[in-house]
Amino acid sequence: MGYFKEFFSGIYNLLLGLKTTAKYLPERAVTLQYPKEKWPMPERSRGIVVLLSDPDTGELNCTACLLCQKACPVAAITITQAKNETTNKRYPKTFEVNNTICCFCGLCEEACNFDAIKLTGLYEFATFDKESLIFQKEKLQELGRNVKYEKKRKSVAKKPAAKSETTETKPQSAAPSDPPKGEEA
Amino acid sequence: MLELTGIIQWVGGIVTSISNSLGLPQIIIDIILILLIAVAIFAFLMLMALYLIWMERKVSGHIQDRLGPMMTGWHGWAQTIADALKLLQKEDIIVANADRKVHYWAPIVVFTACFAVYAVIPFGKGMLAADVNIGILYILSITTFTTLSLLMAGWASNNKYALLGGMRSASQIISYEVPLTLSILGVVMMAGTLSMGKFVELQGPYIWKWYVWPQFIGFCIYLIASTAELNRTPFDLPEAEQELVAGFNIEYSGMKFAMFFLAEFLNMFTVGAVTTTLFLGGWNPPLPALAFIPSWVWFLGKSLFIVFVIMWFKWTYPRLRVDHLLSFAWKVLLPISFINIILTAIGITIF
Amino acid sequence: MTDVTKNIQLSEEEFLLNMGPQHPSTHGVLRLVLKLRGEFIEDLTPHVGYLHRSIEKIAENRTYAQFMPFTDRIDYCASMPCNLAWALAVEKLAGIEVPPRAQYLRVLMTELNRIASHLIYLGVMSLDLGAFTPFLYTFREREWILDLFEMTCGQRLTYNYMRIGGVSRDLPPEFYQSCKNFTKVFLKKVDEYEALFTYNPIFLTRTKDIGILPIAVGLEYGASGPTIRGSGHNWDLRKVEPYSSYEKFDFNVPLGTKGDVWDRYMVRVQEMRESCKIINQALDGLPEGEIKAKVPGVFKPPAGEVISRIEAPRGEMGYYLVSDGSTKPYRVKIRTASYGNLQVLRYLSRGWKIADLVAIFGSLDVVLPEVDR
Amino acid sequence: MNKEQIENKITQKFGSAIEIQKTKNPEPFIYVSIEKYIEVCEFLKTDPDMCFEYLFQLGGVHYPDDRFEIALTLSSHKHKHELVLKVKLPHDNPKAPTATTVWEAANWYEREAMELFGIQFEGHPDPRPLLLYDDWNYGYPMRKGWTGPDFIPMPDKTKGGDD
Repeated sequence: MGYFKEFFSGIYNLLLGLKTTAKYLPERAVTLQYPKEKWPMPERSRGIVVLLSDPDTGELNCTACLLCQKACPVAAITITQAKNETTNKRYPKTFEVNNTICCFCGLCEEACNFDAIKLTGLYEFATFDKESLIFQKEKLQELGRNVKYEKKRKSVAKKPAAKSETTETKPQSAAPSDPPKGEEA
Repeated sequence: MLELTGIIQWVGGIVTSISNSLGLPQIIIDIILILLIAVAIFAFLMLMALYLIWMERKVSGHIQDRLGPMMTGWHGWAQTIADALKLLQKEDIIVANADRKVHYWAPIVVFTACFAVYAVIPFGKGMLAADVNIGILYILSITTFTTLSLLMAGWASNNKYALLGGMRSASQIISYEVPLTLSILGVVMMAGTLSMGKFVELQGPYIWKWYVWPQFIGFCIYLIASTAELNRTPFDLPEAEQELVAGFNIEYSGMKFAMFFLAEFLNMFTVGAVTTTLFLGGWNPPLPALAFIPSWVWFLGKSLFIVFVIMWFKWTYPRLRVDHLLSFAWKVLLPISFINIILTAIGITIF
Repeated sequence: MTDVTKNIQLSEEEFLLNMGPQHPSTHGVLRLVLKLRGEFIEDLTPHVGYLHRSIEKIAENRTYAQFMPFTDRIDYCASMPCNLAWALAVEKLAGIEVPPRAQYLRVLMTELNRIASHLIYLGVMSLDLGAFTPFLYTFREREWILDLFEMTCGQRLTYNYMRIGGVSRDLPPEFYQSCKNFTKVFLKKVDEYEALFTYNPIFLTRTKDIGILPIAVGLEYGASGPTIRGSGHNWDLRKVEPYSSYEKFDFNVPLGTKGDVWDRYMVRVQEMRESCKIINQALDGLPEGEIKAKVPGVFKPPAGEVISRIEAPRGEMGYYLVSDGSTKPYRVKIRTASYGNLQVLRYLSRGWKIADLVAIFGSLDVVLPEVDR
Repeated sequence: MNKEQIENKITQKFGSAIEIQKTKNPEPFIYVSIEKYIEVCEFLKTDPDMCFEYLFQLGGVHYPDDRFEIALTLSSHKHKHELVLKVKLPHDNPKAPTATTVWEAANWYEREAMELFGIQFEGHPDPRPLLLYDDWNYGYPMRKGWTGPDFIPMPDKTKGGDD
């Protein structure tokens, strides 16, 4: 009797499998036809690194404080500091991101107190030579020109380390000329 | 009106009249006609194989919630042609210490064998290349050549995976040949003939005269055993991608690999065609009222449905292990097919 | 007529088969040298190290926070537990109290990742057994989880989500609903996988009574996780020594009975259901508050040595961390689950066929970067 | 058994061979002299009160002044306690008896320590290299201060180039 029970349960389960696969046959595909269709990248998506500019003045937010450079675990960022003689403000003379070794961890973005550097959802940067993957300041600024970003809260003294990354951050009028606070020199 | 019989006779008539006017002897005319038929079938089969590969991709894609090839043409219809062109350009690699002659002949044997089967397949009304009176026996013996070629490929490749695959294929195909033949025996007993054309005639014109109803067990056994003969999942042990990488054809590249690949799909269509002829009424429509659809459409539709079912199996089931595979053949399929034969014999005697 | 067979010496000889490093069923780059007699495996030697990236050496040259992205790369199928174990080790060393919300978020993410990892197991196991379709079904559901991760931390594979003292970001507003939907739909999908597998006669013949692992042998070789739970050994670090507030969650530890391939499969399938339960509880009981404890910018933990152990999807994973009081760890020894589980393979596969070896190896769910590190 | 009980029991049994390392972390860290190493291991595994049947990990550590130690993390699934056992190795030629006779799991861990730290495990059944490639002859990479052909030290990025 056991033999027949096994036999028929086997047939039943085989048919169950066929039913499962047949169920999906007429269904719409879940895949995307990649070059034609593209997935909308989420807000927090960590793609290529860009430098953000102030939307009003069009200048870089970066003050060359080197925090991102220190935070980078693979040493992909290289900054040369310089000082503007007239306004007495520091700015990055060169800002180089080596995308061949960048691991897109986002630690630089977290380290930055000035909304200067951000990882964006851009990802299509395949090239045939490694040289063109080392982005200079101008390219990074160009890429970050239209990137929308939420201003981080500037009161670093109140919360020294916690990056209060709440989703509904009120847009604050934080001028980029604010003096750097809470920065370990 | 859409029947191709008229066209075939018309072409045949033209060839005959031209040859007669040239004063060629009868034997030459026959040879020309046979060659023409062979070329026509060959062209059809090549198209069929390309289409089947595309169909497999589409079926698997849709079963797996994706679309399959989409880039080349409408829903990627030209994908297989592109692949074939790529394979044609590839270098033909023969590994060192391989048995070069056997390595060379193996794909040719399998391809020739699967092509030769179509001499006796009735594609439609009046579309049978050679109505030999032992048609089904011919098919059974010709398809066995596959074993030989797989064994040749496995042996000649000088590769351990290929050798294991070849050995597996030999034991597997020889084992499954037995229930396969016995399952056909039921139909043969009912029909009292071995001719493929007769089978079709006997199953017309109503759906309830098809042999699939009295011979349902035989039909199931035939489908299972022929899936095993085809080396397709769940019986694809000679290839067994996860164990033997690609089994017997691991060392084949370029056009030789393509020949194995095409032969696999052609064999699949062969199984569909034979199943249609034996069990599903061949080119007969289910009811005489549906005869306005040409017979070859019915034939192709039924065959492709069987092919689809085999594909459906492939994309649903895991693979058997080699000892289970053989014990399944000898311990399950063989007794059931004997029972089927006995039941058929009793049935024939009573009715 | 003379007997021709008399003059032919029929002899058997073992033959060596080199399986891998590039082989479809070695899950990455593992090389197995098999000693075969026919199709039977007489002996087997695993060769690992093709993915050795010396993460332990890298750790000695990075600060504690900088090492977090590297822990993602230890086990790419389940990065969150690797992150978590590292965070736990450093927090234990420095005595940092993690806020309850962060603890819940960690549990939530780890359990989601456990499901994702088990889905890979299920898919790859089915692929090993020759069924292609379930692989894509499981990856379809895994994509959903990865979308949830991407929504939260921005990456699909290398999450880098945990921080020393908490997590990097809070949940986005749309996460709750999407995750709830996922758990609801996912339970139905698990039934579907089971319809394709659990009592499928072909699957049963391939997995039942194959590769039986006795508990004592498993412990001796250092097997852990579902591999040893499949044998019926009730040992789950989430229950035994709860970390990250696992003691507040209500879940069962599924156990097998015999320890064969099928039991290990069944344990994982049921673990996915249990993880769903935990995820629902974590979502509903998510406490308000901070997501990260206060950690100084230049982080210098005291000198000392700690062990952190967690229950990763593949078993026990942990770090042995030696600190000399500087900003960089002095020595990090990474203990991964696959390391122990792979060592059992030799014991399990002797006497079985090549096809069984594939099934057994698939059931151990070894991820090679975890072994090589 | 809690930390103190384990420590007391081992100290009673082996006396001078045992040295308790006082740390604030809950696990007992115990140093054992190299002569008694295997004996202690066997005791830990077989004693019904200890029952450390599970070797969690075994790893070498290179301390300053070229001092090598191996650290074993043991856990008992029966009594649900754990222990870190450490062995100080001889200075000039780090060498230890193999623990594979006690736990099979030690096999690969010891092979790894052998090739990465240069610690010799005497009597190891299979002392081939495990992780590094076959013709590796650049020394023992996990030792402090090791440099090899492919070793790129982390560049010092704490200062930016000033203009």
